[in-house]
Amino acid sequence: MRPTARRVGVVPICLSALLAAGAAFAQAKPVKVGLSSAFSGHVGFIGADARRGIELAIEELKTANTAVAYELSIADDECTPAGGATAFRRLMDVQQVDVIIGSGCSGATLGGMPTLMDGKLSAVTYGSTNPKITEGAGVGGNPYMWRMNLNDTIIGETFAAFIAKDGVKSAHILAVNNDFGRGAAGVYQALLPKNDVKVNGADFFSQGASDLRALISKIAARSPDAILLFGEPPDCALMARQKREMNLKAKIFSRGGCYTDESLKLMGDPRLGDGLTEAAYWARTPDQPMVEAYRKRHGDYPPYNAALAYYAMMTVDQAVRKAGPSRDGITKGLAQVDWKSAIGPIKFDANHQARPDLFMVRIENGEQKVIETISNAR
Amino acid sequence: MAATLRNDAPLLALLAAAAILPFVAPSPYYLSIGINTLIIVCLAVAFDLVVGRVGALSFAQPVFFGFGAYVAALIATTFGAGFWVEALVAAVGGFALSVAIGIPAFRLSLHSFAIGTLGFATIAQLVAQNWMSVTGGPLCITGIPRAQIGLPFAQFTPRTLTEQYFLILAIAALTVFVVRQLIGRRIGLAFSAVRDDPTLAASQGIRPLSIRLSAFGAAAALSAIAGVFTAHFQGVVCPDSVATSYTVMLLIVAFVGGRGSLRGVLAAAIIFGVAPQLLRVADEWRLAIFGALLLVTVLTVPDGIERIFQLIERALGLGGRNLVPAAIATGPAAIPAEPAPATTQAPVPVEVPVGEALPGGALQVTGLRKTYGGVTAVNDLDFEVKAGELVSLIGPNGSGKSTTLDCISGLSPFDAGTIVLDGQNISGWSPARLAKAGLVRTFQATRVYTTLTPRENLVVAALGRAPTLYEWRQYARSRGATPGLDARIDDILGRLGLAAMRDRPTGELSYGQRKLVQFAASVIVPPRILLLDEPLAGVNPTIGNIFKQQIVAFNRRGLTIVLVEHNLEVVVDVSHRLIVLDRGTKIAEGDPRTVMAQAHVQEAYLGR
Amino acid sequence: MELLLNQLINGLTAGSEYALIAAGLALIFGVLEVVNFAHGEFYMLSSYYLYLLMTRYNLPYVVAVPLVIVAMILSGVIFYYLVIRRVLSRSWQLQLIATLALSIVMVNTAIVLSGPVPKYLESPLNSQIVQIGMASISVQRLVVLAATAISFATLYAVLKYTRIGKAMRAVAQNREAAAAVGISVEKVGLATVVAGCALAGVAGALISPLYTIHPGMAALVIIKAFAAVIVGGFGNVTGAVLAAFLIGLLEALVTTVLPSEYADAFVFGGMILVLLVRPHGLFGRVARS
Amino acid sequence: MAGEPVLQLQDVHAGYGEIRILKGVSFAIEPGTVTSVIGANGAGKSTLLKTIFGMVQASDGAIRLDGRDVTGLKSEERLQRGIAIVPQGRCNFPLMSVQENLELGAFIRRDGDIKADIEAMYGLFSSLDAKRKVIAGNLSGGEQQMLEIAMALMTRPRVMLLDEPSLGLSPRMLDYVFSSIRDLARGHGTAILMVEQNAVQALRISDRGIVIELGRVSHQGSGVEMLSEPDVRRAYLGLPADRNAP
Repeated sequence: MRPTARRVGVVPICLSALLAAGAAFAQAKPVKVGLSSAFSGHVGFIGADARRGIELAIEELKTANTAVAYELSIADDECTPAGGATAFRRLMDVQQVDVIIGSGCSGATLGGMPTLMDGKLSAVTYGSTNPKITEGAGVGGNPYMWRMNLNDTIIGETFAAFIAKDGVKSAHILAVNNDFGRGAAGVYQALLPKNDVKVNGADFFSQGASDLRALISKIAARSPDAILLFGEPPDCALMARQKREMNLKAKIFSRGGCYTDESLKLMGDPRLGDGLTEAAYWARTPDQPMVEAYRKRHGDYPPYNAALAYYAMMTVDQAVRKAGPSRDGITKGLAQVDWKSAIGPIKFDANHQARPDLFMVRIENGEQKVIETISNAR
Repeated sequence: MAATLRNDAPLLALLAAAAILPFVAPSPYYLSIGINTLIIVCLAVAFDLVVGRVGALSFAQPVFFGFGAYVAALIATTFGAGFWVEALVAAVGGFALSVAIGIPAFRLSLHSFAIGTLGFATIAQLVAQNWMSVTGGPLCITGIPRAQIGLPFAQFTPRTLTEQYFLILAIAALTVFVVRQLIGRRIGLAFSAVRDDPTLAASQGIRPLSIRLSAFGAAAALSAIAGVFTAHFQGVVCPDSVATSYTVMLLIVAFVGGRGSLRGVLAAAIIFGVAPQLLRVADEWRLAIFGALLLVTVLTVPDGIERIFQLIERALGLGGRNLVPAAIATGPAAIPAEPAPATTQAPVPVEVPVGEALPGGALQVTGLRKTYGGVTAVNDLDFEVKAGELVSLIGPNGSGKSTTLDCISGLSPFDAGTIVLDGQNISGWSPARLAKAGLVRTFQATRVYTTLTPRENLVVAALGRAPTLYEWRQYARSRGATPGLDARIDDILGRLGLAAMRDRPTGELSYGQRKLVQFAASVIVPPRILLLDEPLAGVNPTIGNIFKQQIVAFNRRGLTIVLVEHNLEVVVDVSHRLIVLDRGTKIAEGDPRTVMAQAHVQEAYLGR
Repeated sequence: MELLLNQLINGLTAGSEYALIAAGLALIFGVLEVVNFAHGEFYMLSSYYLYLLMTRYNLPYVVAVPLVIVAMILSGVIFYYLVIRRVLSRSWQLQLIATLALSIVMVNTAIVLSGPVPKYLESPLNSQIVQIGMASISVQRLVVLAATAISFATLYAVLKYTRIGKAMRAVAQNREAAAAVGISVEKVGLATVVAGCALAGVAGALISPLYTIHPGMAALVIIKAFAAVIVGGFGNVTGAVLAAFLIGLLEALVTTVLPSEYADAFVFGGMILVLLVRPHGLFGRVARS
Repeated sequence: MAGEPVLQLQDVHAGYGEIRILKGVSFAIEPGTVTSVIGANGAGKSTLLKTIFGMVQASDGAIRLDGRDVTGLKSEERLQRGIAIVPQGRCNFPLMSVQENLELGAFIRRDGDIKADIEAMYGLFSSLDAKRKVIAGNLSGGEQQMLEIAMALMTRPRVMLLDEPSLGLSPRMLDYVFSSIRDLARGHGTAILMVEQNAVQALRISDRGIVIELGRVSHQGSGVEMLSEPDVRRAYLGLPADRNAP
């Protein structure tokens, strides 16, 4: 019975996709894509970066997918739950978008999620790391929320094994006190002991903290083999400089952007980062044409927010190709996406979680070097 | 009834307009702006109860909002007891939390109070951020279901945006209603009294802490209920909900609206709820423009929107209500001239006003000593005042007269000694307790409630003197007419020549007139013993004469009076007995003329 | 032992940062009774001045630093005439809102103009490390400590011995009396605001090379500076400076022995306790009224 | 005693914002004389002094010092030209010593005689001499009043404005302050314009009295005349209209 049912189900979907694609082509009405991210306040760069990535993708799609044109609208969600609810609502009802990319922040994504149900509108996040998003999406209850980026649990399993393999016997966790840092700390406190790495302790610092030296002094006194740093590029840069100042020997493993160009630039001397290893859900690998394209447009390598948003846009395009450009079509299309992107396969599971590749990046001579690309596909 | 309707008409019109919004809004997005605006309305109106009505700049308001949100989130995601239980737990818990924060915080001076509450708010945020097992920390509490509202006939779950909108509109209406009820009743007078002058309030029997806590607590409970709604509306509660950044918004709304002005705050809440959304067209400059607009507003219209309302009213000829009440409290001290003590004015009738003086008033002060900063202000002072006596304390500056009054009236703790009133040891009693026991004082630097009218000043004074239980029962009553009391108030104001001033803000009265209001407040409920601190200082002779006549008249009816006064002519004229202080000790005591004739008194006091 | 020495150094550096900001806050509050909520943003502003001078105009660090102080003095003048002078005779709550609004404007303008992405400036002193006992420390950190000490010595001498310093103290104690003896409250106000901004300038020019420069950099610092001003006794500059170092050391100590995320709770809990026991702060002076 | 007026007011109007307090005040005072301004609370007496000193700007009319118009000048400039004020209430620097207060009294001066003048003040007010190092906040009320007058004198004023110098003083202190004021005028040639609620005693030591009513001068004359003027006696002095009545 089951194969039949499936076959029966596929036909109308394909039909509607064809119809939808045809209709869109006939009207030449652009598909409206909304970006919800922070555009103001202290984390406003997240939105600005993502916008550039999406704009680049839309530009490229102009030639690649002639069936539809894309038009971008943005809304500022201020990285807060309330802001997320308002921004999603604004994109959905005022801008009347067909799909939302975002938010880049977990809090805003969580706040916006329930809104999606009202408009039967799908949203694809490219950077939120909170595991609760996956728990609540797909079979978790919300059929409209999708996550393209790896979450911390998936990354953690791979990274913990890698750290153990690197000869680390004891580690201390130093994390930013937000959803990302707290979530990551929880994951590694559970996973590292399973890989026979002892966790000496975990300390948290406030977002935007200017000085980590007091914390590093404390950690250094316990002389762990490694420090696991979960923070943003400025935090990494501080860590690198203060590590030099204090002549600290521990290896550094990081998540959150310590390997990025921005982080290296903030160190002053990029070689301060030498030896640092980061498990990244995006890295500059040679087989990604978007890197050079971005550099041509903006003069700089893309930040990971820009790159991930770029791939999120490409994923949306895949969904449109599958089932048409309407809200309904994109939702159905996302479920079918099975796309081999330059950062690995993108295919959403029952909880709407995709599993692209994980990149192990190490800083050598002040340069980032991808030492391993690990597939997470099951 | 008609008057109530007229006063409520603008509010009802606003409510009606708000109720229409879902049916005219071009898209649900505007409803979501409406919902966010209504949340701000709830918080701002409640906040103004604290900052505008009792004059305490609190940074802790978001704590209670966040508390309500977390309560709702925890209940809804664990055992799901429904909206009413959540609201009740949030309101009662918010109230209790506010009392726990308020009791220490209100011990601080008002500047420190602001920073102290900022400290509490920061700690609350740290708790929300780091108490992972309960709040989930930065990982938030997610998956909060829609509110389950049990109604008598059905279970209602607001799902659509319109239903959510009406729910928060109902909560906002409730908030405005509760706040209006509070300020429209006699407790509203007590709020103003405590804001204008907490020391005076305490010395009239009103406990500033209780009054402030009731405003603080009511605001906390109301904010917590708004928090319950927000938790269900957003479906997620994060430490941001407790963040002090909300306070910035609330402060801005309260001040741009005009503190203590409900309509101003409502208008500002609506403007600041909507404006940042409208400014979204300006994208990245949005917040900078928002700040710039705010700065320009504050610099050009410092009295806020309330001032604009007043100007419009004046232009329309509707200026019947009290204008500029808030400006008097904070603005430059510009006191309009008192009418010249016209030479044609008939002398004030000298009769004892209303009320029977209480019997008793015998005061014994033994071994009183007070030192501060190494200076001994009062040194082993003994004296006695018999019931019905009029005793004057005189002495050169710095001899300890005012300090003695401060010690007796409970304003200033003392190092040693006992004070006994009618056989009861009253040492260490609070000013409020003393006032309720019938020991009342006036102040040399005139103290009145400047934003209240003379009539209201006297109502507050009368309430404060009542037993606590009765006092609080009275607070629940309307502030309009006060049958029984009004006749007495009219009588005494008439006798003091203040009838025409009865319903003007006392801040508009001249210095001398305010001094008379202060006196009237001290005797509106006749005390057992009245301590007068330099009633004649700085007043013109006409008002000085009124004081002299009233002091004598009250004393003849049996009121015990202790008078501190420099005007020796008057002192010698009216007193039964003089007590002369010099450098904190008693140097002479007895019949006025005998005492004044003593050489060492003349030496110490008159320098001859 | 090494840990203790390290934490002492850390506490003192953090204390310097808080103290330079708190001193300006306390000065402006003490003399003009204005609570300047935008004060932290002047610290941010001076850091961006330094960034601009060193990257746009390629000036060496030692040349840029004095220019930053000059720029901050000019900024103080503008700030005074644009905002402070207009609210000087208003209620303290209104002053608070006005400076709060300015702070919103400054932070968000910085975000738009410079981008919210943090910047880093390499000071040549930052990469020179010296060994003190068992602790190693960058020369920049030592310069911060020394410059803080020099700043406060200068401030103290100005307040104590110069004509304008006396005038500042006079206005602080009794504004009307100051006007009566011919002290221009306007000029003293200007001098006070400029001095406060210059101190923030010292902080920005010297401390920012240790960390990173971003529009929100003052947010976490200013709140500690406020705590220092309160604990030190409103408007008492010396008290605020001492309290700032106390807070810096307390933080370093708490971080060492307890989970670091609760360090702030100790700072603010301590502040509330101090206020309850001594409502005028640790070093507040109360004249006999 | 007669001579050219040192201070002259001509139709002076002033107020705060929209509220007009002075509505056309004119009078003149001469060097070495004491003039008392009396009137009801809020009649505009304090505003009058502040307007003369420049703390409140006159909206209309002219104020002349030694014949020269000072109406548009700032307070500091008026102080330079010889108008000093002792405002109502405490007007010293409570945390500074008596010596420092006196030095600040000479804030606008840059000459070398300041030290000598301070010594002269200690001679004039001997109770301050023993308390040079005591902070002003710890002086008694009368001593503070003396200090404030001494501070005002440090500018060697031509005209000194005193707002309620007797406020809160005991009779003994009050006598002392009033006699000092009289001596200052006689001895130094300083013209003194003083606002007093304690009108009877003020007029007794005054050469002239001025009554301000609703922002205008309603009566003026010599101190003795004022004390016997029936209207003034009844309305402002609290005395029977007929000075011979019991």
